[in-house]
Parts: sequence; C-alpha cells; structure tokens
Amino acid sequence: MSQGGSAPPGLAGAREVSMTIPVAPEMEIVATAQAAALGEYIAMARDKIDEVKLALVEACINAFEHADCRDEQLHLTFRLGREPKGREWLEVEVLDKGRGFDSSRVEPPSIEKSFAGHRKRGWGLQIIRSLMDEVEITSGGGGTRILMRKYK
Amino acid sequence: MSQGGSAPPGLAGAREVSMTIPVAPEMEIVATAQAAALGEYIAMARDKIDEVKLALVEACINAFEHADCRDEQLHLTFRLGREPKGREWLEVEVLDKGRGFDSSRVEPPSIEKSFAGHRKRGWGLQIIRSLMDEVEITSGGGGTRILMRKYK
Amino acid sequence: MSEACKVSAERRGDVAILRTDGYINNQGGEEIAREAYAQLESGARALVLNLEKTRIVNSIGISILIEVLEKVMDRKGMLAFCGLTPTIDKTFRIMGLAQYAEIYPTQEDALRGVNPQPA
Amino acid sequence: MSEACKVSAERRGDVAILRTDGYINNQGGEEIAREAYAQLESGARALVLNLEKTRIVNSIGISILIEVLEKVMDRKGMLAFCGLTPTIDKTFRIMGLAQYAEIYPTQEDALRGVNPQPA
Ligand SMILES: Nc1ncnc2c1ncn2[C@@H]1O[C@H](COP(=O)(O)OP(=O)(O)O)[C@@H](O)[C@H]1O
Ligand SMILES: Nc1ncnc2c1ncn2[C@@H]1O[C@H](COP(=O)(O)OP(=O)(O)O)[C@@H](O)[C@H]1O
Repeated sequence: MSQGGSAPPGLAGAREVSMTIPVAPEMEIVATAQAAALGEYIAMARDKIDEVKLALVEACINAFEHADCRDEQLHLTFRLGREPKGREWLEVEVLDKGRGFDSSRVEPPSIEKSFAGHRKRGWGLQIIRSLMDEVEITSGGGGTRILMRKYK
Repeated sequence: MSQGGSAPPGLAGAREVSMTIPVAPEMEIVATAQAAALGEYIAMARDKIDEVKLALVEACINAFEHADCRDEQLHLTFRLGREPKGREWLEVEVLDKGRGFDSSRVEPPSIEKSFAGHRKRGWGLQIIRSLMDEVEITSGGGGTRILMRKYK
Repeated sequence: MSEACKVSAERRGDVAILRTDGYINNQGGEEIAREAYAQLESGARALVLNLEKTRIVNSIGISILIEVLEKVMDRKGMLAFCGLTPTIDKTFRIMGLAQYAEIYPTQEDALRGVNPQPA
Repeated sequence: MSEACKVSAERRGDVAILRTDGYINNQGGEEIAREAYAQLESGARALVLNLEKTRIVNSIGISILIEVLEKVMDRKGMLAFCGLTPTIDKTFRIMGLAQYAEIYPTQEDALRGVNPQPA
C-alpha cells in the first residue's frame, strides 16, 4: 500500500515505525503502546485506537500460539497515511517467520458451536476482521503477514 | 551488557524490543510510549518511567537536530534485565547513523552562561546523565550510540 | 507485570459481583472463572461481572468467559456484564455473547437486571 | 498532533497566570513565550506558569523558558512555576532554573508567593 501523498516535504518515509518484539507473554501489550502512540499522533478517536489495540493483540497472540516462529520474534510495522484527498489511516503489519496456515480453511466460529463443543476458541481472526476496516492475510511456508488498516 | 540471568527458561532473548522511528517531529513522543510500556511491564515506579522518557526524548531530539542521519532513521533498542541477585533495570539504546561528535569536548552548561550568552541550549546530555543511572556514549564516523540504564 | 488481572468478589444475597482490574487474557480469564465457580458452588444464582477497570481483553480470556457463561446457563443462573469499554462491548457482540448474557452500562443497572423484585 | 501544547492565560491585577496543556517542545515553548511577552507588555509584574497539564518537556522548550525568565528578571518581575511533575521539577533543578524562579506545589501557593500582601 502506498504512503499517504500528503506528508510534508522532508518527511519522506517519515510515517513508518517498525519494531521487533520477542515471543513472550504480555509482549502484545507492549506492542499496543506503539499503536496507541501513533493513533494519538494523528488524533484518532480513543475508541478506534482501542479497536486497533485489540486487533493487534489478537494478531500477536496468534503468532505466539500457532506460528512456532523460527526467530522467536514478531516483526511489526506501523504506517500512517492518507487516501488521496481522503481520510487518514493507521496501518499495522504483523509478520511472523513461522509455519504459516491457510486462512481460507479456517472455519468461522459461532457461540453456539462454542457451547456445543469443547472448543471455545477460534475467535481471533473474526475479531480482527470485525474491528479493522481492511485486513489482508498472506501466509505460506515463510510465515504469516497480517496487514490491517483503520481509518481515522 | 548481559541479559539478566533471571529470565524464565524459554524466554531467552525475550527481554529486548527494538524499533526504528523516522527522523520527524514528535516521533520522540511515539518512542517514549515504548519506554513507558516496558517500564510498566517490570512495574517500575511512574516517576522513574517519566525520567527514562525525558532522557529518551533528549537523546532522540539530539539525533534529529545534530546527527544528519544518512538513513533518516533512529534505531532504538529497549532491554530489560536484572543484576545477579540484584535490581531489575530498563536499558535504552539510541543509535543514529549520523556524523558523530566528540562528547568529551562538549562544554558543560550552566544557567549563568545561558543568561550571559545568547545560547540557552546545550542541556540535553546533562539532563540525560542526571536522570539516568548509567550512561555510555560512543560516537564516531559511523554515528552515535547512547546507551542508558535505569534501575527499578 | 502491571497488567495482571486482579479479581475481587462481593456477595449480596444470591447475587455475586465480580470486579476485574487489568488485562483479561488466559490468566485473567482463569482468575475470573475460579472466583465465579466458587460463588456458584456456594449458592450464587446470578453473577454480575463488572469490567470497569479492564481496558483490554483477548479472545483467549473471552473464551474462558464463554465457559463461565455455559456453566451459569447449565444451572439456570444469570450472567450480566457491566462497565464495558465500547471496544469490549463491540467484541462481546461480535462473538454473540450478548445473546446469552445481558450487558448493562452500570453495576446498578446490572443488579436491577438480575434482581427485578425489590431487594 | 495530540501533544501540541495549548497555553491559556488569566490576569489577576498585575499577576498573569499561564496554564499549559501538553508537550513543551520548541513550539510549546514559543507559545508560552508569546503569551508571556504579551502579558509583560500589558503591565504584568509577575508570571505564574501552571504546568499541571504538562507531563513532558524537552530541553529546547525549557531553553525558551530560560529566555522568558531572563526577560522577567530584566524587568525586575517575578516568575513562579507550579504543578510540576516530579521529573519536570527535577529537570528544572538540574538546570538551575530553581535558583532564579520559585517553584511551588500548587497555583494557590504560587499566587501567595508572588503576592505576599493580602490581595
Ligand atoms: N500466525 C499464525 N500462524 C500459524 N497459524 C495461525 C496463525 N494465526 C492463526 N492461525 C491458525 O488459524 C486458526 C484460527 O485462528 P484464530 O481465529 O485466531 O483462533 P484461535 O487462535 O483461537 O485458534 C488457529 O487455530 C491457527 O490454526
Ligand atoms: N546524536 C548526535 N550527533 C551529533 N552530535 C551530537 C549528537 N548529540 C549531541 N551532539 C552534539 O553535542 C552537543 C551538546 O548536545 P546537548 O547537550 O544535547 O545540547 P543541545 O542539543 O541543546 O546543543 C550538540 O550541540 C551537538 O553538537
């Protein structure tokens, strides 16, 4: 996705922050601090920031739980941008160098299935898709990349 | 510096978060969110976290103002550790690939000099050294690295 | 870690009020479940979960809340939530929790909801 | 940007109270200086800078506060700070600002300090 065209001159590449966090308990909370700081930077509403934080938590714990990352790390990139003459957005990319999965084969969850079965889990991707405005999942042998965007 | 020896097994390398921020106004504030999140992670007192944040702000704006970074970026690393049988600490490394400087030749500031002269500036390094428990500055043609540590 | 979830309980007749403080992840969810089951065991008919001091949850934590809900429904009891942030409220609705548990703005509303007759 | 510093002013006789809200960096410092100079021009003798709503500053911002202090001292006026976080207080002391400007816990204390005679 392209950088917003409206960045002031001299700020080329200025709207991207990247970070690496270890695969470790509660590091997802440390990551959300970054999402919040960048959301505040563009004066995004608090509730929208909270939605980005929750989606980010889900993406992180998925990688922690399922990816089996070779490097024991998660690579996060936060981007700020603006549609041509349009709304500003905050984009979060969560990249793991893990085993990958086929997201088209993940069965959608429902609370009734949760009650019937013993498996109450399976809500992460659903929550991410519902809370963010755009979500793109790319996964394969090299790992998984979740790209999610929220408009201001 | 070594990783604290007390990290639970399976958390090898788990206590380091790295990030890259662009050289751009107020990105130093975005960076402080990370310091705060990691300080909270080890339950560091709020005032100490505030001191780390202010020292980090000074290190960032120094690089923004003086370093003339080739890559227009600042590389930050946050580390958590513990002295053998001792206190926990939060360490922040600020690395720029800029022009470097000789910190031994920076004149110490004083408010009287500030009043007398027209130059009120020159307080950044002094503030960093006063607010952090340990500070190490390495600088040369490849850039500048400020390593600063605060005990919990 | 500062985010670790604390759970405190208060009993009013056969209604138990559980207040959470902090991140509801797997540990937080288990903390809540432990307290909820203790209350059910000792005769509580309705649980009010006050999440006022919780600003973040994850789906592992919520899945444990679904287990609690199921156990309460098995016993023909009631489960009510209150004090949800807009984002947690939205998430509970996405997951369909709101169809089986009531969601109230405040603890007073929740207490009235689980206890319609004058106390 | 949410951190941009807002400055509001209130005049009580020849004392001007300036309240900041947000990050005191170069822009924030200049905002304060502009307001401070306007108050001095219009006859203020003492300035009270209430930083209660400022949680972070940087040395560029503080260097502008030193300029303001210098101008106040040139005019034999008074400058008092209040509402500092412990870290900002510490930083002002590191820089020696506390030797030339008074630092008070609250605005009331500061007003009493710059105005010892009954108002
Ligand atoms: N980063 C990832 N790497 C590998 N597999 C993943 C990843 N994220 C999700 N998955 C797979 O997709 C499934 C559904 O994920 P999700 O909807 O988050 O529910 P849950 O994590 O509760 O199972 C997971 O059970 C897992 O098999
Ligand atoms: N990252 C850096 N790269 C190059 N020069 C630096 C860097 N940090 C500090 N300096 C030099 O050290 C001097 C003192 O820095 P400092 O104490 O922060 O005060 P100030 O930034 O107000 O001048 C600066 O003026 C600059 O010449």
